[in-house]
Amino acid sequence: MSMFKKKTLLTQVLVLILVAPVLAWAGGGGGPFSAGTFSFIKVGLVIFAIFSAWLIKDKMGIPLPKLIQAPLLWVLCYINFRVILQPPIPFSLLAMYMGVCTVAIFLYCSITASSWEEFSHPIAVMLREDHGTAKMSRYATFLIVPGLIAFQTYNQMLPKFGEPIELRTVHPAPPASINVHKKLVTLQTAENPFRIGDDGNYLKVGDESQYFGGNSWTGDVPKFLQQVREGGVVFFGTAGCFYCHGDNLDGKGPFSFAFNPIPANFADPGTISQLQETFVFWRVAKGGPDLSREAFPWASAMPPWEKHLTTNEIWKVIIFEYWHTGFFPRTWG
Amino acid sequence: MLNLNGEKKKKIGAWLLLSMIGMLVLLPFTPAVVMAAEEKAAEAAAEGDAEPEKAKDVFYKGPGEFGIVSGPPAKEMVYPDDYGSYGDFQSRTIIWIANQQHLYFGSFVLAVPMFVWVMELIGILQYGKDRKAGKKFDDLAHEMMKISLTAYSVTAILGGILIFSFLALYPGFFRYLSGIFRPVMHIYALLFILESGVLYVYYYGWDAMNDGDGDWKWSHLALGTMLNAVGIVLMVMANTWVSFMMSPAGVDAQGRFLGDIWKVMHNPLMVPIVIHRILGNAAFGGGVVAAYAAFKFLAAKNIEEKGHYDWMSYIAMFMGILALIPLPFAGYWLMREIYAYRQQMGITLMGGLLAWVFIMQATMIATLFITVNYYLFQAMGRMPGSERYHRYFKYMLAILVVSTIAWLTPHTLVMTPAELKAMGGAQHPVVGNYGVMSAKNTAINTMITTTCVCFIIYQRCNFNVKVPWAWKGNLFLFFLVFGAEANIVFLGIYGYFIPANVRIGLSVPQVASTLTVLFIGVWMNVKMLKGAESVGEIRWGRMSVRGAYALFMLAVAFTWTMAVMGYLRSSVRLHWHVNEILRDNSPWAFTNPLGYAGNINSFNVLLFWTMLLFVFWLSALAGKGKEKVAAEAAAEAAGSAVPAGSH
Amino acid sequence: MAKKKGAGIIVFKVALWYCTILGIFAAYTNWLPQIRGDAPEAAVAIDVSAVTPEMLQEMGEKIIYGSHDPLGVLARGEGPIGKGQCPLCHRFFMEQKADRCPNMIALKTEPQKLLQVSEEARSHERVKEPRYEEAKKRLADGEKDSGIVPHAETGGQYLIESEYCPNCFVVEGFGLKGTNDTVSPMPIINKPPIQLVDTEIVAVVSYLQMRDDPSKWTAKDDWEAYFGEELGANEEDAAPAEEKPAGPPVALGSESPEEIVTKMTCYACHKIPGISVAKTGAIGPLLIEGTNSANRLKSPEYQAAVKAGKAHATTPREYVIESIMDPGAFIVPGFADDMMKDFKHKFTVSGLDVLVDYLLAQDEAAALADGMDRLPNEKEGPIKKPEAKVDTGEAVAKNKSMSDDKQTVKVSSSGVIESSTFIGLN
Amino acid sequence: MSENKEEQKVGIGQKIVFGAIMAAASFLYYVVFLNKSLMVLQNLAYPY
Repeated sequence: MSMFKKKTLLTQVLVLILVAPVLAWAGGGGGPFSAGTFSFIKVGLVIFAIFSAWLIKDKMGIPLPKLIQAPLLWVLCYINFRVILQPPIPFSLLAMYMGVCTVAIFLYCSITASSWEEFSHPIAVMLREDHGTAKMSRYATFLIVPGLIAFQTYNQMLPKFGEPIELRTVHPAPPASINVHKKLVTLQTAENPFRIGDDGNYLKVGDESQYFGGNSWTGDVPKFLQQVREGGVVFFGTAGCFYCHGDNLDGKGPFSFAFNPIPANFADPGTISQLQETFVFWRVAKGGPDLSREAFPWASAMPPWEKHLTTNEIWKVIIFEYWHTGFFPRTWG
Repeated sequence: MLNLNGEKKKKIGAWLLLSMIGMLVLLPFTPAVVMAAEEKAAEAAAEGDAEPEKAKDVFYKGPGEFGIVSGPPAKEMVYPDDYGSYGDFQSRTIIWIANQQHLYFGSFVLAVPMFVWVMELIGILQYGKDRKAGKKFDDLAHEMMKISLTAYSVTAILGGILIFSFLALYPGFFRYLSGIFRPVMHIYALLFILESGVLYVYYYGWDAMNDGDGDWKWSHLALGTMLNAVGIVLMVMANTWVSFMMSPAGVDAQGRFLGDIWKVMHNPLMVPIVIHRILGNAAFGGGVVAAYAAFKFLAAKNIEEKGHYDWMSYIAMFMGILALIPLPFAGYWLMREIYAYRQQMGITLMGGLLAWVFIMQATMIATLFITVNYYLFQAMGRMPGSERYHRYFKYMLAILVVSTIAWLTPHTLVMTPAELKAMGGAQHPVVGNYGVMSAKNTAINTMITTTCVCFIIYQRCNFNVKVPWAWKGNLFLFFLVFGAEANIVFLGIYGYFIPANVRIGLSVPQVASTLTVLFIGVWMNVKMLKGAESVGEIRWGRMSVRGAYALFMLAVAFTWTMAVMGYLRSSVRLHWHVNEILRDNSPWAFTNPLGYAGNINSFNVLLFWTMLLFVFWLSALAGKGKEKVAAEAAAEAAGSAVPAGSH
Repeated sequence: MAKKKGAGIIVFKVALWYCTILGIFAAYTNWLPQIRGDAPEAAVAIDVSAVTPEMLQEMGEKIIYGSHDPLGVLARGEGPIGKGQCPLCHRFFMEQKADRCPNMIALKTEPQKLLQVSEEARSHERVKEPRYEEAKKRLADGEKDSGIVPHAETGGQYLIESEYCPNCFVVEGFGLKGTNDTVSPMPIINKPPIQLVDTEIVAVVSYLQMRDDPSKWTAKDDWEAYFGEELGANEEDAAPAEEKPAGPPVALGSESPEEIVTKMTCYACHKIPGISVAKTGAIGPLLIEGTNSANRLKSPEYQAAVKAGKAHATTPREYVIESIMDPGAFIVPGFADDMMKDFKHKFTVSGLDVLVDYLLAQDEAAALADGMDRLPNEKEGPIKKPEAKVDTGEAVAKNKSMSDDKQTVKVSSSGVIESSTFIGLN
Repeated sequence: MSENKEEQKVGIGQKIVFGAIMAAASFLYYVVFLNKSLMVLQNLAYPY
C-alpha cells in the first residue's frame, strides 16, 4: 500500500517537474527561465501544497474529507487568482474564474459514487440526524447562512461611490498641430531637434541604441549623450519630473500615489515605446488640460509644462526618457 | 392481420408494397415536370411574340448566365404597409419564437427517424445472433418512434402558426419569398403529406411487419429509409428558403426571379447549411432522446425499467456525440463558404458586430464537453472494474477546467478605472496571453483529446486486456496521446512567436493531432479489447442520479447552442430580409444585442421543453396499456448480456 | 435516491434544474458586453450644389469610420467602421490591423523620406502603371460585374473608378488567390451590401484627397469627367432637400456673383469690378484676379510661402480658391492677415465656382472701366498712373467691431478708410 | 494504464527500448509528418 502511494507521489512530482517549464512560462508570461524566480516560487508552492496534502492525508493518516477539501480547494483557487496572480485581475474576470472553479470543485466532489458519498454524507447527517452535534451544526448553519445572505444584501444595498466602468482611452488621438511658445508644431511631421548623431545629422530612430548604457557624465561624451544629460537635468532638476514619474521612470515617484490615474510608467513597454516622440512632446507641453474629449473621464494630472520649460528643454527631457528606459519612439516606417 | 403464408408470397408482397410506395414518392414531382413543360411552351410562345427581357443573375456569373425575367422585382418594403405588428411588441421576436419552436420540433421529428433507422438496423443484424439483444434494439427504436409520432403533429401545428405569423406580421416579405419559391411550394406540401403517410404506415405497421429479421422486417426498414429520405428532402427544401435569404441566387439585382428554380434553391450557402443542419439535427435529437430516457430513468419504479432507460439514454447520448464531433468541421466549412461568398459577412461574424456571440458559443461548447466527460465518469460508476481508473478522473477534470479557463478568458476585459490602474494597462501580462486565438485553439483541442481518452477508458474499464502485446499497445496509446497533447501545446506556444498569417495555419495540425487520437486511439483500443476478459457485466440502471442530471444539462446545452447559433446565422443578414435584395425597412431592422438574444433563447428552450413534456406525457398516455409488456421486455433485456458493440 | 418518489416531484426537480441552467445561460449573455447593431440609415442623396468640399470631406470621414474621431475609437479597442466599412480591409492608421487590401496610410514619418505615400499621391501613379493599360485592354468589353470599361485618366478618376469597379484595376498582390490579381476581394461600393450613392462615393474620395492636403481636392470634377454627366443628376429619388439649416449664410451655385459678394460681404474690404456694391472696399486688394493671380503666383513672396509649406496653388484658379478657402496661406504684401477664415464653411462647391470664375474674368481693363484702382499699398502700383501716396499703416484698418451688423464705411478722398465696421462675425 | 498481470513478465529494459522507439515515432509523426506537411499544404513557412 505504502509502496503504491509512494509511486503515486513520485508520478505527481515527476509530472510537475515536466510541466513546470510550461507552467512557469504560462504564469510568468515570458520564456521559461527568463521569467525570474517568481514563477518557480509559484510552482514550488504548488508542489509544496501537494506534498503537504500527501503528508497529512496519507503519511500522518489524518483524513481530509471531501467536505473540507472542497472549501479548502476553493480558497486555494481564490488565493491563486486573487493574490498570487499579479498584477490583480479585474473583478469581472475573477468572478468568471471563480464561477468555473466552483462548478469544477462540485464536479470533483461528485465525480465518483464514493467521493459523492464522502462529500454529501456529512451534510445529510447534519440535515437529518437528531443528535447533539448534528443538531448544533444544523442550527448554526441555519443561522449563519441567512446571516451571510442578509449581510450580502445589506452590502449590496449600501450606496456606493465607486467609479463607473469606463473604457478610457489611454492614448487619445493627438491634435494635428499644437502651438507651443508661439510656434506651431505639426505633430505628424515634427522631429526632435536634439536627436543628433556624432556626425551632426539627424539620428534615425533605432540608431540611438549605440548610446544606451553610456555614461553621460564624463567630460568628453558624444553629442547625443550631452543632450541626454541635459534632459536628465530637466527630469531631476528643472522640472522635477521624478516626483511623480519616479527615479527609475517607473511611475513610482514619491507623489505618485496621490494621483488617479497614476503617473505614466515609462519603463512599461506599453507607454512611451508605443508613442511617437511628438505625441510625448504634446503630452509634456500641454499636459492634462489639453486632453481631448475621449480621454475623459479619466483625465491626467500632468501640468502643462510649456509654462515652465522651454521647447528645447521639453525635447531634451524626451530624449532622456527614451535613453533611460532603452525604448525607441514609435515610428510609422 | 397480414396473413400471407409461405416465403415466396411474403417476398412478393414485400417488394410489391415497396415498389408501390416508391411510385408514390415520385408522385409529387409530376406536377413539376408538367409545369416545366408548360413553362417551356409558354417561353416558346413568348419568344414568338416579343423578345423576353433578360437579366443577370446575382450569383451565377458565367458568360451565358442571363435568365429570362419571370417575376416581379423585390418591392421596396414600406413600414407600416408591408409589416404588421401587435402593439409595441417586436414583430420579429414573435417570428423568432415561432420559427425556433417549429425548428426545434422539426429537427426532432427529422432526427428521431434517423436514430430509429440505425437502431432498427442494429436490431435486425443482432437478431440473427442474439434474439434478446435484437429485440431490445427493436423495442428501443419503436419507443423512440412513438415519441416522434406525437411530436410530428405538434410540428405541423407549429408550422401553421409560423405561416400565420408570417402572413400577419411580414406580409410583404412573405409574398415576395413565396413568389420566388412558387414553383416548388406544392411539391413541399405534397411531400409533407407523403411524409405523414409513410410515417403512419411505418409506425403502425411496426408490430405487424415485425418478423425478426425476415423480409417483412427488411421491408419495414426500407420504409424507414424512405421516411428518412423524404424527411431530408423536406428539410433541404425548407433550408433553401433560409439559405436563399442569406445568399440569394437565381434572381437578378432587383430581385426578379429568373425562371430557374434550381438556381434559387442551389444558392451558394445551401449545401454547407444543409450538411451542418443534418449533423446538428442528429446531435440535437440524440440529446433530446437522452434527456427523455434520463427522465424515465429517474421516474422508473424498478431496477429493470431503470436499466432499460439507462441503456437507452447511453445509446442516445452516444449517437448525439457521434454527430457532435464532425459538427465543428462542418462549421469550419460553412464559415469558409461564407467568407467565399461575402468576406463582409465573415468579418461581421468573426471580428465585427457578432464576435461576442462566439464567446458565448465557446462557453456552450466547454459546457458540452465537460458535461460529456462528467456523464462518462458517472456512467463508469455502473461498470465493475472501473475503480482502477477512478484516481485519473480528477486529473482529467483538472485538465478540462484549466482548458475551460483559458478558453473563456476574454481578450477585452471589463473593468473599472481603479482596476485598470491596479493592473497597469488594458492587457494583463499573464492572463492576457490566454485571450488570443493560439491559447483558445490549444484549449479546445486539449478538451477534445481528453474526451477521447475518457472514452477509451470507458471502453476498456470493465475488461482485462488479454492480447499478448498489451504492454506494447498501452505504451503506443500513451505516446499517441502524450505526443498529440505535446504537439498541441507546442503549436499553441509556438503561435505566440510567429506572425498572424502563419498562426492561423497552425490550427490545422492541431486539429489533425486531435483527430489522430480519436481515430487511431479508439481503433487501437478496440483491437486490444479483442478477446479481453470481462471483469463484470455493466450494471445497467445503477448509474447515479447526477449522471441523469448531466444528461439534462447536455440536452439543454444542445438546444441552447442551436438557438444561439441560429440567432447568429440570422443576425448576419443585418438589415436585410433577403441579403442585398430585400431590405428590412421595419423598425426592427436592427440586430438585437446578445443579452436580449440570450433571454429569448432561454425562453424558447424552456417553451420547447415544456411542450416536449406534454408530448412525452401524451405518448405515455397512449402507451399505458402496453407499458406492462414493455416493462417485461425491458426486464428481460436488462437481465441479458449487452453486446460489446453497443458502446 | 429517487426510488420511491412520484413522477410529480421528479418533474418539479428536473424543471428546477432546467430553469437554473437556462437562467445561468441567459444571465451570462446579459453580463457579456452588449452591442446592438443598428441598421445603417438609408442613403440620402445630397444636393451637391449645397455642399462644400469640407462638408464632403467630413461626410467621407463619417462614411469610412462612422465617427469623426477614428483614432479615439481605435484607442478604445473598437474598430472605427462606418457605413462604407472600408477600414475592415484597408488600413488607414498604423494602429489599425487591416491588411487585406492596400493601405491608405498618408503619413510621412521622416522628413527626408516619404515612407508612406498617401493614397491620393499613389492614385496618380496607378493610372500610369503598365498594368493599368493591360487592364484597359483586358476589360475593353466592360468588367463583368459593373459593366465599366476602365478609363480613368487622373488619380482622382482612378479613385472613383475603383469604387464603382474594384476589378478594373487590382493592385499587385491584393487580388483574390489564384486570379493573378485580376479579381479584387472588394465589393462594388455602389451596389449592396454597401450601396453608397454617387455623392457618398465622391465624399469618400474627397476625404482621401483632402486627408493630408486640402488643396488636392478634385473629386467632384473627377466624377463628372469620368462619367461625363453632372453629379447628382440621376439621383431622381433624392430625398426632398433638407430645410435650410439656420446658421451662417452659404454661397450657392444658383446665385449670381453679385449676390454671393453681397452675402459674403466681400465688398466690405475688396473692390470688385462689375459688382455694384463693391466699389469702396479698401482693406483688401482689388480683386482683378485675371491679372493679379498670375503675377502673385510668380512673386518671390508666394514662392517663399510655398517653400514654407503654407501655400500650395500652382494655377491662377487654385490660387484664387486657396485665397478664399485658406486666406492665411499667402498674404499679399502690404496687407495684414485680416481676412475671415471661415469662408471654407460658407461656400458650396458650385458657389465657389461661380465666384472664382467671375473673379478670374476680371482684369485691369475691367477695373478701369469701372473706375476702380488698386490701393496704394499694393505692390503692383496703381493701374492709372500717377497716383497719390497713401500711408500703408492706416490702410490696414484694424477696427473690427464684432457686434454691429451695419457697416458705415466712410471713404476719404484718397480712398483710405477712416473707420469701418464689419458685419458681425459669428 | 497497465493493469494486466501478464505484463509483469516484460522486462523494464524491453519497455524502455520500445518506449524510446514509440517516442521517436510519435515525434516523427507529429512534428515532421503532421505539422510540416500540413503547413506546407497551406503554403505556410514552418521554420524550426
